[in-house]
Amino acid sequence: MSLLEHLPVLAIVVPLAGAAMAFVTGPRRSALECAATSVLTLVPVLLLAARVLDSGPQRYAVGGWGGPLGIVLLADGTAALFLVLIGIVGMAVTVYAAGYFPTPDEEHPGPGHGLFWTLWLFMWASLNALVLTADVFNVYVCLELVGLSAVALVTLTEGAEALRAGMRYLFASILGAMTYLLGVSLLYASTGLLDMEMLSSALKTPSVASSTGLALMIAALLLKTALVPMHFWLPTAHAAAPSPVSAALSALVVKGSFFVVLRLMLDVMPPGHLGGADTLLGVFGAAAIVWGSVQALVQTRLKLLVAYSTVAQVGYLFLVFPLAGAGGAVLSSAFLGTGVHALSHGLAKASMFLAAGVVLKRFGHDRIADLAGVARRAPVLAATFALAGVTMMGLPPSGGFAAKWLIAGASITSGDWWWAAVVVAGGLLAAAYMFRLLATFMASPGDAPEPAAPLRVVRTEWVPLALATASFLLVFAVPVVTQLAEAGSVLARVGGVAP
Amino acid sequence: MSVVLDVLLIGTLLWVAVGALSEAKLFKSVVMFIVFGLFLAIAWLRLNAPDVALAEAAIGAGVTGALMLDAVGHLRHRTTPYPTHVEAEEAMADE
Amino acid sequence: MSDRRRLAALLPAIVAAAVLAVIVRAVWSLPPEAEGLSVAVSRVAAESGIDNKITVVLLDLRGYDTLLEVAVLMLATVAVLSLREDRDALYRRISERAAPVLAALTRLLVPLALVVAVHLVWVGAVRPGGAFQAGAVLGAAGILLALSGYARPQWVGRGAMRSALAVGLLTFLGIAMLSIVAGGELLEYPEQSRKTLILVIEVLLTLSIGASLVSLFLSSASEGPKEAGR
Amino acid sequence: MNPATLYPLAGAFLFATGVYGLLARKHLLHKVISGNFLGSGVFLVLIGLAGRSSAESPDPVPQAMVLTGIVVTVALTALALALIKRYHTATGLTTFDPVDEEQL
Repeated sequence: MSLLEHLPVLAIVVPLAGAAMAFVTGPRRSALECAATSVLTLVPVLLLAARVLDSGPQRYAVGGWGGPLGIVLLADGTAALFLVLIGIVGMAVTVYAAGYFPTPDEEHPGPGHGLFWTLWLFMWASLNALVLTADVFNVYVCLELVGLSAVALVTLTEGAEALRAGMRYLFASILGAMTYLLGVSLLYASTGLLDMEMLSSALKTPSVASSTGLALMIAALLLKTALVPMHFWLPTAHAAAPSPVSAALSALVVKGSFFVVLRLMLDVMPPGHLGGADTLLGVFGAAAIVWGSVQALVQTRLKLLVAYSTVAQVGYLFLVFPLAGAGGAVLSSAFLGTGVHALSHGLAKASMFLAAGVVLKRFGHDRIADLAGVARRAPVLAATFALAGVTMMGLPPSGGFAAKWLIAGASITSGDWWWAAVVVAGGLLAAAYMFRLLATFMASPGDAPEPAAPLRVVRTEWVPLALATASFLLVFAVPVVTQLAEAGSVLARVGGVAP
Repeated sequence: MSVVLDVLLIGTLLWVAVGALSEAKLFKSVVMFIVFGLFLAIAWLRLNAPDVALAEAAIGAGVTGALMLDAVGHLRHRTTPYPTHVEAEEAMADE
Repeated sequence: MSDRRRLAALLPAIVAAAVLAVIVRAVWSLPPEAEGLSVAVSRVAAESGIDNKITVVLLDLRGYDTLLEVAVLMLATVAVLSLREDRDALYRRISERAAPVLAALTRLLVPLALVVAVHLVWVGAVRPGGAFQAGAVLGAAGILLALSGYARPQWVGRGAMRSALAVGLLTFLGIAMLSIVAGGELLEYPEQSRKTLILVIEVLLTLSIGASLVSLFLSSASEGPKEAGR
Repeated sequence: MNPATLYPLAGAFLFATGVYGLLARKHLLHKVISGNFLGSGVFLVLIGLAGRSSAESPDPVPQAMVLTGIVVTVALTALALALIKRYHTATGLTTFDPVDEEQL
């Protein structure tokens, strides 16, 4: 067996071993260890994506068993897309964090006694594991790993506010994980299966218990994805976390649980299995777009604005479900749009949170009203927000534009034009909150006292700029994303993307 | 006969659970929680799951109980004077 | 205001009742008999020579779950450690001296727990028992030792303590990778040595689960009144 | 009445109790206990329903899942309690909202 066939497990085992090693080597060397592990994790991820592009979905039976008794890892196009997103943002977070946290020494080992690097590698490993698994119980274990690492990373920020946000996050996470497991137990009781691919054929004859189980699992995942109205825990947690963590939470963690919803709704369940659930998800998504944007518009602190923008942008991801029922070209266009949106929002949102971290370090606060004149003092920062803003608004040539074009197009083709209206309204609202922010940045500082020197310069402030540029130019990557998506199970089923 | 036993066991289990949550005194709550764990271990035996019963008694009641008792001890030991809610909010603003 | 408070008090009850109704309906709808995977697992268990089917599921069929679960334990310990207020306190002993009753109880229970743990691993292949349960018993015994002041975690050097916490996960990962080197898939055991390998893993896993539970408790336990600590 | 449905129904009730406690009880320790009840409720449903097997011993897969679940739950509980203690040291509070603190 060639090593290439083990790529799925390497993408999980490497960061997991790296996390344990970063803990053993101790705070002073763990940053270096984490950087090395990040590179070593990225290699199997990129190779795996290339392999999926080349020869289609990869299956890996852990322990050599396969379903129904064993656990299968499945790397199809969708999984590869999310793995690449996690890889790119993950690498960016590692590099940025090295410049963001002060260089550790014996007295000051860094946040959480220098344990950031260990926790962060645990999170990366568990996100990869979550995306790759094709076993509904294994998803539960992965969700717990992601939740535990996320809460621990949020509370690395000193102070009561972060502790409170972390506890809210933890309780929401426990409720979500247990509801998910309850769903799994009903599903297992009714079908005797845990393997997703086998479930998908068994569910062609649904029962009350199997449908209830799936509904509970999806409801739990919505809580974890922070879809309105279950978003209450997200803004404070994402805003209170240290900025590199906020970036990972908003760009990746929320997408991880969404990925499982996507798997369950489109791959595991036959179309229309849950009655009106797909429409309901679309309605929640639309509500999220409007409510999140309006909240972002009235925030007075930068990180809260960015966090509410995540609440809004998560909404777009859910518009695929009401459109999926139409099948054919509508489904493939909506699905591709969702993939592009996940990627472009991931890059842009990570860049905004990382840039917000630079703001905090440089000016000592993130009160929007007091940030007039940032464009003159820190042009790199302003450029980052401007480029990321283009993606949020959905203007060409950004990834946000491509995503919204595809989703709105699917909506109009299907005849359910109101979803397109929501997309357009969301873009306008995003323009409103981004212009409000950028206008403040451009304004003349007035009589605000000019700080003599920045509080602290973040050496890696080019990282958010690079991410924002990537999201700005993402439209040119759409052909590759299309190819990847076609290697995914859904599009393979409906016969590829229509021209 | 065995059904009567099951009903009694389940009744006790649920009664202790509700009791643990409605009890205002923390120490009593935690003790009821530990008792709950022990009854749950008996339930696992009734359900032909001795492996789970062992783990429940050692981890569910034992380790978790010890952790909770420790937390009760910590919360009793007030590190700061009892805050009014105005003071508490000020403390949070300072953080 | 009072209306809002009343609604806020009512909402949890409504949600809980709805959840209850949904589950009861689903449970009620299930057929009275179902095999699940028990027959298939029995077949594998018979082939492998390990009679305790739960051990077969945990360590062989779904060993990957168990690997991730060891990661959960280590992650939780690291998370709890990151929350400690002062770094030195990580290595401070829990209590100055044990209450006499607790000490006597410890002297009685800990040797008993050790015997039970060894017994559980030993019989785990044929009867109830195995790494999880033995590890749990071992962990409970360790906590008792710590509570009564017998275990003095402060003698553990920082590097040694870190290694002890990570060794469970690293060993498991190592064994998993060995199976790849040997030409199988991750966690695939060669047919002729399956039973031996599973027993070896059980012993290691028992120690690592026990150690993780103890360290989880030690790192989480209150530092006690500051003035008594030093 | 068949114990195969009796225990899952008890599990359902326990889960609902946990949901209620998590949402309605204000003290953070009560919320942690509620979270544990959620877990125990699910475990009762899992193993209770596995008892429907006609073979002499019940389906081992749910039992293995529950063993995993018990260990995960204790890990979560330890983190929750560590957070609560740290929060209490920082603020003197044992609830999210200082207003509730005065009513306890």
